[in-house]
Amino acid sequence: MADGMDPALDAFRAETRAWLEENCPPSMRTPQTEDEVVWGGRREKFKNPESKLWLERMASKGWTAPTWPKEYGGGGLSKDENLILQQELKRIEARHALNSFGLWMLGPVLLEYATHEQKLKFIPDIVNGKIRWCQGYSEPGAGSDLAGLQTKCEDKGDHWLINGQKVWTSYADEADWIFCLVRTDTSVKHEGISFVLFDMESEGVEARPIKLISGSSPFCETFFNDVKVPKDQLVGRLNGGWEIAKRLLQYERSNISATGFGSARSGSPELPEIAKHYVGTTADGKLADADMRSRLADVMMADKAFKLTIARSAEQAKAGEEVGHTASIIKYAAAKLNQAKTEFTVEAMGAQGLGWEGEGYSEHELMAPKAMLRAKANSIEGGTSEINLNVVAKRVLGLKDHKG
Amino acid sequence: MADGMDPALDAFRAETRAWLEENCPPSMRTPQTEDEVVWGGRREKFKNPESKLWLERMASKGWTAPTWPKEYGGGGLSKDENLILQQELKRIEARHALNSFGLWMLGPVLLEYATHEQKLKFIPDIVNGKIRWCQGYSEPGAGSDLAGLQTKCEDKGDHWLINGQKVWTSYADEADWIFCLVRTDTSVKHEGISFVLFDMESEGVEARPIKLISGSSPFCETFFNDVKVPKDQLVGRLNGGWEIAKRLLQYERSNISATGFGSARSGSPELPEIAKHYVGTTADGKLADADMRSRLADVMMADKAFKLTIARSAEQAKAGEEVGHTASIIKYAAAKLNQAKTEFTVEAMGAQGLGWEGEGYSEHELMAPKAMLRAKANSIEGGTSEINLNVVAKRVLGLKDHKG
Amino acid sequence: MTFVLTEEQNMLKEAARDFTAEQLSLKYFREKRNAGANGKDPESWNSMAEMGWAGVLIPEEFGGSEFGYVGLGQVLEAQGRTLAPTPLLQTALIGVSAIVLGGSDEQKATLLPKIAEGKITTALAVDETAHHTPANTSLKAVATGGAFTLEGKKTFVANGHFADLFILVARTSGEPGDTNGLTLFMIPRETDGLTVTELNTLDYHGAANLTLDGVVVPNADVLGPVDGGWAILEPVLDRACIGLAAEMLGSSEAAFEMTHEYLQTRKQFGQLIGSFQSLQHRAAIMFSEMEQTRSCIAAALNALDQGSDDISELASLAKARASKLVHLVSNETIQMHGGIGMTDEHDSGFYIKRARVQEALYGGEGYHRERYADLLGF
Amino acid sequence: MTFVLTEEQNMLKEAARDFTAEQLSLKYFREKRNAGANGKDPESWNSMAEMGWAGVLIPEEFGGSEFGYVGLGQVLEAQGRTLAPTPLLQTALIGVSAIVLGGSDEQKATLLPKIAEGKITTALAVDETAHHTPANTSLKAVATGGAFTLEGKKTFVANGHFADLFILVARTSGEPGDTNGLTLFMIPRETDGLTVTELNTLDYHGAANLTLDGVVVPNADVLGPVDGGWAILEPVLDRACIGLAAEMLGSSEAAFEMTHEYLQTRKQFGQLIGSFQSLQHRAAIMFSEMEQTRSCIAAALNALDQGSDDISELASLAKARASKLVHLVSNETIQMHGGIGMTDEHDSGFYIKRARVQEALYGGEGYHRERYADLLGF
Repeated sequence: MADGMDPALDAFRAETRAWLEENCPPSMRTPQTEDEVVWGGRREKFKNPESKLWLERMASKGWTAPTWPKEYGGGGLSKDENLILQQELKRIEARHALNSFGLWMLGPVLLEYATHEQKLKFIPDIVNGKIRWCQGYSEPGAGSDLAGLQTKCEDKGDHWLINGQKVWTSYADEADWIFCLVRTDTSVKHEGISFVLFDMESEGVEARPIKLISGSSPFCETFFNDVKVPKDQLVGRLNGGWEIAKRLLQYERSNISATGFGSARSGSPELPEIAKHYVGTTADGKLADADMRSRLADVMMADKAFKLTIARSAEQAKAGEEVGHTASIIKYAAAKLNQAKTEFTVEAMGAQGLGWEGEGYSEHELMAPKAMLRAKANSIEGGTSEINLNVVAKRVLGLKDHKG
Repeated sequence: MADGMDPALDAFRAETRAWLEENCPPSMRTPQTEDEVVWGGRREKFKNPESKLWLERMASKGWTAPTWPKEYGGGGLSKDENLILQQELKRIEARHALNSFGLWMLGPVLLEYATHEQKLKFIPDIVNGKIRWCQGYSEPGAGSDLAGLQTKCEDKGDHWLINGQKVWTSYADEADWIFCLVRTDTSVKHEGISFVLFDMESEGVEARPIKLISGSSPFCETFFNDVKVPKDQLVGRLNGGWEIAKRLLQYERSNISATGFGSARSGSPELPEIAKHYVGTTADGKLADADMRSRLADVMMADKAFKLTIARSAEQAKAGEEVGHTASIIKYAAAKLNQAKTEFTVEAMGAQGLGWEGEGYSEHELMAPKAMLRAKANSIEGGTSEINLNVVAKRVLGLKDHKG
Repeated sequence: MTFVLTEEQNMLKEAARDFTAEQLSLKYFREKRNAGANGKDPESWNSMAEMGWAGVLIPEEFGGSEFGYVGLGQVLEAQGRTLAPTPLLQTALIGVSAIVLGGSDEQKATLLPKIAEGKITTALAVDETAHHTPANTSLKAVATGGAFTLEGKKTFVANGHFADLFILVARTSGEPGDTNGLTLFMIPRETDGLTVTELNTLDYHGAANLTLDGVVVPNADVLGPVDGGWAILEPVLDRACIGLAAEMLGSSEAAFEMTHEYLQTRKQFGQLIGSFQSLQHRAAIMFSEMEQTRSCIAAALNALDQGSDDISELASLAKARASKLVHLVSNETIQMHGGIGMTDEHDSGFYIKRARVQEALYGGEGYHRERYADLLGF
Repeated sequence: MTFVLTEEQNMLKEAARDFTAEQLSLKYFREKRNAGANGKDPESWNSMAEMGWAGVLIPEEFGGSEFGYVGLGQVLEAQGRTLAPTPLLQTALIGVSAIVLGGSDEQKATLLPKIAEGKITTALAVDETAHHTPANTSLKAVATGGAFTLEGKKTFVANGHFADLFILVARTSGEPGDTNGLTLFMIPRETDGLTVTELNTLDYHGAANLTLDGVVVPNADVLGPVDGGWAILEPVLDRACIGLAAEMLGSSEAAFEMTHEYLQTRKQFGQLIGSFQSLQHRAAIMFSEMEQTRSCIAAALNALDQGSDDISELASLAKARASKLVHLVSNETIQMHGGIGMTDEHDSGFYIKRARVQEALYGGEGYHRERYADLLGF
């Protein structure tokens, strides 16, 4: 939407720009640091006080969720207006006022499936960051086979009673509420699942952080022992949770697909620089190890091809073209690429890439093997690469299962 | 078996050596040339008359099939005697007197499954090379799924009536007789297959050579149109052919496994020499193309690893160790290796590896792309690599099929 | 827009696909092969020129449509689908690029209209050994007052067995390995001292070796500056790589589609072979490679139309990835078809044979991997 | 016999497997890890020395069993199965080889009996940069009459954080890159001017960086000829590669077995995951790689006992293939275990962490691929 095409939009841009100039605090226009990311919720500490101010101001306009209805605290903006808002935010390099699973995942499905009362109760506190949400999906016995979940939810007349265990619950130890898939009918598989919301401070809830091979993690094991949940906290139809779950997974995957794994880690030196530093160069500036040079070129080409594919998919989507085919391979390719890049980094660093902690290694060096190890999960989390390839084969290529 | 351990064997060695000295014609001690290979049969022309002499002399002692019973024309040798015979043949670098599917495949199963009369009728002519056999297994609709074969064999009282089609019948256009899997019961799969023998000159048999992507080939399509076969030419039990077929496939695969693909093609220059010739070298003698050098080293290492594995398997077998595990992967690995080697040869030759015929290319150069193309069949013929991996997964690793 | 075709580009794409499917089908290719055509098919080229495709890159003032590289890429991709041997890449892309980039006004005015009409086809003669290393040119051209005299050989000149005009790289100074000292010459087929040896290639497209024995080229037929030919040759080779990559994408697509079809019809063990998970995964991986390669080629074609400064990187990326793709797909095509794919009567063989030539021409995956590293400075 | 173990070798193999399974189990490794042992475990080494494993390569006259490399390879493979951090490779193989190959009669008589008894452990200090390139040694040793004075650094010395005696490569003449001019020195841990920095490595085995600041080594502690150390170092490194490869084979085996077990017990979608064809094929491919790598390592160990002339080729082959194998298997182990394999409480992580160290030590797949090409002369 070019400027000058629509006077109303031009006015909106001018107002927005003026409002941001006045309301976006100076430190919120500097690059985001890891420890100042705002996730909201009851325990949010706002390490930088201007983060709190910025969230309050943005939330007051509903601009943490610009296109959601005003009725539920959203910004009520049209698509075109939101585009302008995002452009203006980018123009001043403003930080995200709020990061939240509520904004990215829960909110959209509540808008689609929840009752008016549920929306009024939950959505405003997502928009203003008062409540931080976590997602209770995977279980120890149900990984790729998500619908195999066993966490039991019984109807006790005036409440639901929940017993069971979730795993890979990101930030369960820091979140206030959980949106959770539970089994309300054990006689069928997909049609026996419901979608419920409850407070993590409820009696019987316990979250234990999971230590990964790469070190500490945001993931938890979460245990439910006779947790009582009010009846009006089931969203959508009883036993209709699987449809909501699938919709929600789409939001999760499109979040991953939009960026690729690990591309957010800015500030780390580029692979060729790392390789040159640790391996050295020949007189004419080439990487001293010819074998490694070929493999580095391979990784760099894969990286470029992936980035071009992301760009192509985005551009085609914008132009209204069908992009399902391209999008279907992006998570698979992203995982493979990030694994290749992090493996190459470790290899290029040689002995300096083999440290775990303590003396003898720089901070960058200690990060490299942890990043490599963490990247192994890229082909597992959010749908394994095997599931991803199954999906491509079946949905995109139309290949059938065995019959009989 | 070291010399001097057993006087009887020492005597056998002395006799054998003397007999060979006297009876192996001079030209039969020179390297075998492609066009002088003896396959036997009614149409064998013996391009070199000494080949005929050599075959007759060896057959007269039964030494084309040294361990088969004398009763059926074999040599009647013990394992130890045969070992000595093979050592003595190798010592003078004697050519094989006879190459034959009858010797390698049919004979062993006849010895196991045929009646005494059938043995008397068929085995001596295998030993003396009078009859050349071909194998009628694959069908157009039944490739990997060999047991899906449809060639019909009906009981017409005093004869069998055969209708159907085989494919990939090696040398069907040159063979005298065929051993053939046919369907004698259409109501069951594996249990409805029988094993029959018949003359390729029977009325209703037609063999058409198949042209491959690499050029002409020994393979044929073979058609059976109301072919009448005497009742006594069914081997083993009616509907019991599948057991014989599997046994026969073992003989076929162990033949492939013993050598690997393409290793018989001697006299062609080694890969590093080819690469150096077409790509050139640096001042210090390294292949000028560093990327290709790494890949060549990979191929050479794979080649060495494969050869060591063949040697290990052979040595362990000799020592009476269980080698099924190692043997199971050999055909898969052989196909992959031969494909890698022939692909590398074509790539290393550059533009000179892209000719098909005519001016501008040497004979070696014209062979390279044909060898590469021919090698693509290595992972299809004699059991595809997919089937091979299934077998390793199921029989060696004990992994189960889906249940239900 | 980098990745979305304009309406006109889409129309050209449709037209090219229809044309190649109907008039340059695989069936037609097989008939020509059986008749020993060795890639020579002037009638089809006349039809293509009538469609205007010889002049897609030619400025309007010289009789072309000046429609651009993205447009030409669509036609190349379409002809790649059916493996059609035409002079499109050599003439409409390589020859025209060389003349547009290096030609004098007079050379343009003389040659481009004829090319647009399909009256002249060209062939680039660059390699002298079995491997593509353009800076290693050693064929000598000596100035002899008003003309140059050329001595030496060229190998595997694509289209060289029928082209009317050779665009030939020779060394006017310096040593093999130097990028300085190269000069481009335009040499008509019927020139004294020029011997053209027709090659019968693996892919049935044909090619030629050239021998130059005292060939005299008047100064008027030098293309671009003497000794400064690299400045034309390198961008021409980038264009060649990108155009060839587009063709290779088409070949990969068509081979994949044929295989995909077979997976959905062939049964073994009572099941469609496409229902076996290991084949499903391999098909999905091929698809993933194809989608990513498509992005590289689209970006490279677009960069040519935009005159971007990363054309060389994108050219090597496109050619390397296309080589990898067509290698993978041509192998899997045969393996997934099983025995039938090994027979000459099936089309699998055509794809793998053409693939190996496409891979080698103007440098394979390895060559462009090394060049990519050079360009990125490591 | 190259590939078939003798009865005695088989007994040693069984004993080693029993010992490591019982006394050096993964559970024990985890406990030590949790206690911050960083690979230091003198008690276990005492037990191993009591079993006679410190002296497998030591001549009988010096208190060893002289049982040979094939035998030692069985013990290394066994300890690789449970990732046990012991000084076996550094001391019983590398240290003993260096002393046997380069030591004077007096040095042998002094050191070998102590090593056989488990009283001394050694560590080879060779690398100075992040990558293994032994000829690039630049650490300087200057002769000062009756002794040498050493200045410089060594990196990632395996076992260096607890070894009693360092066998250290220094440059006595020539330039980095020359194989001439290197000399081996034996330096006790408690030597003035030697600083040992303990490293906490990825694999929880630990290692050390060394700094030498005016370290004085008497001539009596030079191992082998001055300036001619390469003739000892190269065969020692070949032995190191082969022994490490045997250990890596053990690690790959055990990780594969753990994964194989999981494939046969874990269910998803109501099916054992080992019944999915794509996982079956990948498991079969791993098995194929493992079988072939096993052949390479067996041949290399045997070549050492035979004193064959192709030890260097086989050493690079064994180390390259073992690196490739352990990389593949450690990755597939995690992928096939899914989420549980990513958790610290599962053993998958131990295998991948150790694998990356095993791969890099004494040169990875790439280094040995290049060396193999050098040795084969292309």
